[in-house]
Amino acid sequence: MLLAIILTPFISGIAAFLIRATGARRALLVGGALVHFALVAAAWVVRPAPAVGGWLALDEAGLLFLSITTLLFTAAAVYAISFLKRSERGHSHSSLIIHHSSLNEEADDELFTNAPEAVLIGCLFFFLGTMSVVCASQHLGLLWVAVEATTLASAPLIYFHRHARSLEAAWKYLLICSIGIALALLGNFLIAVATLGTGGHEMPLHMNALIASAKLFSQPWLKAAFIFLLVGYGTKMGLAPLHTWLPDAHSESPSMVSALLSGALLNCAFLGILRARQILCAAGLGEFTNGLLIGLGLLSMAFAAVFILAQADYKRLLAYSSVEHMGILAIGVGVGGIGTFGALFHAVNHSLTKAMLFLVAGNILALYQTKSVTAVRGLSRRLPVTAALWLAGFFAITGAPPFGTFTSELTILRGAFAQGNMLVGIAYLALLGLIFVAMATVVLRMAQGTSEHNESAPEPWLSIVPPAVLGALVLMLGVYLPKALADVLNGAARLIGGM
Amino acid sequence: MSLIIAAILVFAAAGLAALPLRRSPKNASLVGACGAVIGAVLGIGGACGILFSGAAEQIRLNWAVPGGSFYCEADAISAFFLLPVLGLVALAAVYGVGYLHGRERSLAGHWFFYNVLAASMALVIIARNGVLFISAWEVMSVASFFLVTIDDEHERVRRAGWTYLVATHLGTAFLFVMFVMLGNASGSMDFDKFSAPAGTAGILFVLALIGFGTKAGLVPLHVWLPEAHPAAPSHVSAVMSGVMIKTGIYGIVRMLVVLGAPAPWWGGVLVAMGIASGILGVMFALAQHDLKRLLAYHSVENIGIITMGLGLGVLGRATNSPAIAALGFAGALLHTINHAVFKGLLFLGAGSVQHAAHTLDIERLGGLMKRMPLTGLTFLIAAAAICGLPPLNGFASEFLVYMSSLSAVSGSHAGAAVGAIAALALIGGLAAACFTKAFGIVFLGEPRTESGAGAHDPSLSMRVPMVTLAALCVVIGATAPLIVSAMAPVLEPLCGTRAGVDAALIQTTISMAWVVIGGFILVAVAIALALYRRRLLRSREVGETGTWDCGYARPTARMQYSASSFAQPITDFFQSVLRTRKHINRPKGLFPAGASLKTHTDDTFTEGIWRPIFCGFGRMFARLHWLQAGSVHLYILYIAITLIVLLIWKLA
Amino acid sequence: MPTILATLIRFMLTLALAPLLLGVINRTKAVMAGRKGQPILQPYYDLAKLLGKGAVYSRTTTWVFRLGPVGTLAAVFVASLIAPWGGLGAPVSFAGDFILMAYMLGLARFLTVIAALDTGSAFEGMGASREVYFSALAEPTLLISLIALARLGGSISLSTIYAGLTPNVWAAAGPALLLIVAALLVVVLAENARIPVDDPTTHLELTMIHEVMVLDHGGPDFAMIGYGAALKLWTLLALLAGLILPHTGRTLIDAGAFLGVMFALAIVIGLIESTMARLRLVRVPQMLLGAGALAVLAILLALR
Amino acid sequence: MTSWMDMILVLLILPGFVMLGSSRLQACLGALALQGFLMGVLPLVSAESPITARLALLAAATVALKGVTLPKLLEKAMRRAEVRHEVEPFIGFGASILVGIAALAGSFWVSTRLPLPGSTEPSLAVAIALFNIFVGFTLLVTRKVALNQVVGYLVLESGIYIFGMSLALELPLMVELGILLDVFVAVFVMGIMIFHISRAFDHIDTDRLSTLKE
Repeated sequence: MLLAIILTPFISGIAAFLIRATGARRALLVGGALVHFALVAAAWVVRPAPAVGGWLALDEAGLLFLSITTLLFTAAAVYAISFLKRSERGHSHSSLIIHHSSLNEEADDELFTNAPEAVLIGCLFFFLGTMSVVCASQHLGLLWVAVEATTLASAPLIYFHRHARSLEAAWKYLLICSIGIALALLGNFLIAVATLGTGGHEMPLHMNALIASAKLFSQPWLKAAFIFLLVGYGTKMGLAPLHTWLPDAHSESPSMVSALLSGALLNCAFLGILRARQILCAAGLGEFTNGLLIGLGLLSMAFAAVFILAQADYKRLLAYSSVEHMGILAIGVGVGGIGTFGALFHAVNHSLTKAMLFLVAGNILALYQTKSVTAVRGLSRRLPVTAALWLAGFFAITGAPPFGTFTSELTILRGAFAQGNMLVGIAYLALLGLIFVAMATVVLRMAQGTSEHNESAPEPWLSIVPPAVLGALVLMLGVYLPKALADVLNGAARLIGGM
Repeated sequence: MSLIIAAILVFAAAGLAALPLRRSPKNASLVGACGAVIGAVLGIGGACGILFSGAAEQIRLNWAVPGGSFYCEADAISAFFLLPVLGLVALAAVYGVGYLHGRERSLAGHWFFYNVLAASMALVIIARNGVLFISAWEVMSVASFFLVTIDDEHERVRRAGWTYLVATHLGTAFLFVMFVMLGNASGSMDFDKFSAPAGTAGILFVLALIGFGTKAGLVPLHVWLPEAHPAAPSHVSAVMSGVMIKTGIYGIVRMLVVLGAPAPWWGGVLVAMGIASGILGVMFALAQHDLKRLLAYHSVENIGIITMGLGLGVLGRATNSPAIAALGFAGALLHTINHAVFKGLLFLGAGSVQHAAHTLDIERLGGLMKRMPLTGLTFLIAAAAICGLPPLNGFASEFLVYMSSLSAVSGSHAGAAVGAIAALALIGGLAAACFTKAFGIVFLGEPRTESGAGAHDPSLSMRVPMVTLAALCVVIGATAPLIVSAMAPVLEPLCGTRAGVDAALIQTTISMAWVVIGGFILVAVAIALALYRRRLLRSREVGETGTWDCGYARPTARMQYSASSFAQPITDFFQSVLRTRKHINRPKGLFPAGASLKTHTDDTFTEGIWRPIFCGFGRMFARLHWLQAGSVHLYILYIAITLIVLLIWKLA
Repeated sequence: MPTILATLIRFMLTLALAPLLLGVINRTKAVMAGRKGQPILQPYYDLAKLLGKGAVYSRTTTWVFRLGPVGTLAAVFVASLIAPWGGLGAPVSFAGDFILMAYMLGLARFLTVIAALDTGSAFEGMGASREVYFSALAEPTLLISLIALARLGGSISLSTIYAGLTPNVWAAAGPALLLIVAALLVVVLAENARIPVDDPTTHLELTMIHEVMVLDHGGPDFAMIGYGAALKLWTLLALLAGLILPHTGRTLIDAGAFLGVMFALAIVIGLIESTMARLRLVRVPQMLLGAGALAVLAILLALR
Repeated sequence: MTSWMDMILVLLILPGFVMLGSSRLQACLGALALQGFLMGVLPLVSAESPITARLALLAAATVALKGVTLPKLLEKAMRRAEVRHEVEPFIGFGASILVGIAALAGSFWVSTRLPLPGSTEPSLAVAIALFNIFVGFTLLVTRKVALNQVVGYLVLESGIYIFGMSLALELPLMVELGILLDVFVAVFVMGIMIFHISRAFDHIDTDRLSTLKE
């Protein structure tokens, strides 16, 4: 069954390249997504048995992130249909678009030929597959291979719009992430070195084995290993100051890809760090990791605050907000206690909310043909539903009740205070406030007011339903945390040394 | 209790029901307003039940949210605060139907958020769990934000909304810390488990004061009020200024109960902030020409009076003299209700003026008394009441505060008491100045521009709430002794003793009874004199002529005293605080073509404290943008540096 | 029963004698100016004459204008109910009664001011503006002085306070009382539109404060205003008189003494008016603040 | 055995300096090939145990990939992009060599500071690995031509790989091959991108590739 979860995306990906008919390929996209979703949903009922000699197994953490991934992918797949239809239309009426966007510097946005649909859909599936492997892998080496593979699978997606900026974004993404991942590889080796003393030559980098005998490992090497893994996977996760690729990639890729990058990929990298922390906790070095995580976390929030304030590009805004939230996750894990639980819960909330926001941003982009904040006005008059979702998403992402983000952020704060990290808690809260102000300034300016023409434009339901569903889920998590999810969260938190 | 919960559910249901009615504003108004009224009636029923029975009711359900539990309790205090909140919500909703009538833009959102606001306010007042409380609190802020920004096509409104949202959100952050500290100390977010860990009570109090003070509008945290209230539609301003900011007062009161025996300096701080808010609020009010902005500043002033009362109460509690405590708290709580009544009425009146004259610029109005007599009458009553003039309700509550400070004068904290009395006296005088200006210039004399000329009293649905509130001003004033004597159960948890409270109340009730008697004498004598005058004049000729203008032949409306000139001596006197800017165009030459005087008074705190801070952040961050300079080399360098720094930090 | 009767009689006297104060003041001024001056009962004649006249109302005005005189007089009336005759109690006295008194006077002012604004006349607006300005500054002084008194007299009801102001209180807290006397004197002058704050007999509207507000009133209305002014003067002067009053236990003597002091004070005011010039308007607030300072000083002494 | 190994390790220093010192991309690619070849030999000589099929396969794969395929691939990209020389780097070639020497010294010093668990004497392999990592970073940060950055990335990656190899860490074969595959695909994609860049901007000067910024 686990194998099925892994293989479905790869097979459908290959199929996507073979299929000629556009309609069939699109059907395949949604179908494959649904199958994967169904399989993962089934995994909640009966936890799948480990596969490939225990290399692949779903523990709570893996299941959690896998579920987020597949959920977002399904939403993105449905959204992608409307996106593809739209971009077709975009080319047929490109003249009209020029006239529309002749005002702003981004006029050339839609005038590039996009990559062939097969590439998009195929790579989407490979992306999903590699991420599934990341979530399921119980072997550090395999984990590394999979994470690097996600980079390679997603690079073409970022370069979907074939124009200069997206090319630049893809290049930076590829280069920076590859370097980061390379460092993570060194981290893996260092862990292996740490095992040497224990006659562990024969010991593969298998989680269970590592955790079992972690106590014996040489601690300096473990520490070094963690630092390398943190920097390596942290680059991918988007912790400042390693986040540099993130705003470019997110702003230049198609919206549903941005949604997946921000909502799913970053989590997978986070999972890499969590695995490392698992080992160090087992070795009794949990304390050592906390300082690092908190430090990078706060730094990330500060960086995000700096660039969110007066941000001129709303997709970059969302990207920096992802940096902020990755920082929050790091802090949550760093402070430990219920903070860990809060962090994992926040990972769920953030992924849903951010994916929703990126999809909505896609709708805005489709109408206004520009990512420039100053050019988007009177959203609530032009696209009422989208505007409502946009504002709801804004309040959700800034942690206002009754959304799930509020409870998770509050839980992290409680964790910080409970563990005696008063100053961390206060700094965290201050940065949250700062970012709220900065984001409010930008987002409200877009939603309110009047633009030159105020008649409301059509909003295809395919482009509305996915974000709406995601938003509804966040709302639901804010007022009701299902038992099953709570159990998984608790289990995962226990795994990585929280509680 | 069940009734109150039912009320909240009705609000929620009505809000959701109004949401889909985007096409027809009329039905949306109907649904929304009906829901608000029905819910309010239910809730008031429940609250009254609790006040009469005196028994607190509670429900405690599990809530599948970390740290959360659905734990609500309606005790006397909650019930007491619910009354004005729900009452004004209902009346303002009725008013809103008429006020919003004829707008072509969808009202679905408006009525949705209006009912959400109502529900969340009620929930805030009965919530007894930290997470539940903050959730309700934030929902309240967000809902009111959307209500404020309904006319978001105006830049002014957008700025106001932003200011409000930012202020309230940052204020809430302090509440986060407070609740988290309490929760971690007691291991539960439920209020009844709360106990201030040793030595932190003071910190918690300060956090509560800042967090709730921002919502209540205490100087210098008041900056959002004068922006938000004028921007919102009038019935929303009425609700926000009348009752929503009172949830801040409620929060402080609730925390005083939770934190238990206070330290004397808390009282001192409260009194000091109260005095500052009261005096500065009324000063700034005097300098305004926008009617609603003026009223907003008066909310700051009245919150100041309430806070003074609370402070005296705390002082009394801290020095265990129940008389001071009981009177102080009684004054504060009663003034909460009174202010809800007359400030709500004033905002509704301002709304009617705007509706009729299409401007709120006092300088452009005038002579509305003849054109909209009912609005004028109700506004006059409210104005007299807010100035604390007997025999109306405003005097009753201020009298209580006076009495509290009078009994404190002979105590150990006489300084605070004397300060409070002096401040109250000064506030009273300035408030009188301000409202003679507001009422006199707007409603009396002749119209200064044609905008006021065509005005007329508003539709029935707008008149009914105004009349009701005006009647309440009189009735509460006349029945104040009864009300106060019935307040003992509300005051007991605050003062910590029942016997002392009863004793103090009995004492004061006698005085207040005398006040009422005085009021009746006043009315009787006035009527008698009026009748006497009529009898005298019946047989004689009563002439009609133009106003005597000291021999000037052709007085015109533009020669009337204007609001600015009326307030000018006082604003000049306080110039050092107000920093009023004047744009004078003096008459020149022998035959001056024209002359003009414009004055504008910004909020000294916005300009002096908050704007510099925010701009400072902006500049600082703008200077850091090179960090993301776009060069991939730089980015790779970051990775290397981070790696090395971390290695050195952790391993070397 | 007899006490109640006595109280009523005293109140009747209050109502009857109030205008006489004005007469005395005017007469004093006349004498000082070396004129024969109007008869001392002139105020009564004026009232009678005005009551006999018809009325002329401005077209601009509304019922607010008509409410003014009536309400003002009624409010002052209630205030005067609270004013004690030195040690002898007032008809109405309860804990905190002086607050009601102060606020009744405030109500009177409020009604006068809006009545003035109702005419829409620039001059009356000007007068109204000055009135609220100065009274806003005078109010705290009055109340602080009364608190100081309350503190010294050990009560918060005027009648009891003044009953408690025995010579030995003077002996004990003489300085404080002196300061209070000074402060109250200023308040009396300011509140009753006397020189040096205002000149009730000037003929230049630009310089007036109180008089200019009532320019448009005539006939019975003006009579009520005039009488109200007299009653207000009495009420405030009574607070002053009670301070500088020897207490013998005997009612009649005390009453007589009270009346004596009242008219003595009227003469004093007359002297002040004929010896001092009106202050420039900008100086008035400074004088009021000075009085406030005295009151604060008094209460500091009293709290000691 | 280990003497062989040490010799190869020492040889592995050379390519680094070549890349640092030469402006000609051709030379850099040659050095890259040499490095790949040496690395392929490394596992054969490092193992105490007789050469297993696994090691042989691994060595073969390494040589084939790092010694032959990748350099050829990059060469192709180079021709396509029509670049021969690194223009002016942020740090001149002479200076780069000095940096390299410093890096070498530094890495030896570091390697003395952290002896491998179990053994006491500093390991040469650690030093060489660190040196190559340094070189990789230097190339990445200072070189402007995209191709050169890819080379830098490969050197960095090889440094890490040397570390793994020389310590004879028994990663399962599948993982080893996975790593190689990843690197291969990565460089392949990068090559494609370089082609696209050269077409879109008619230069592959990544320093000028900075329109996306705040």
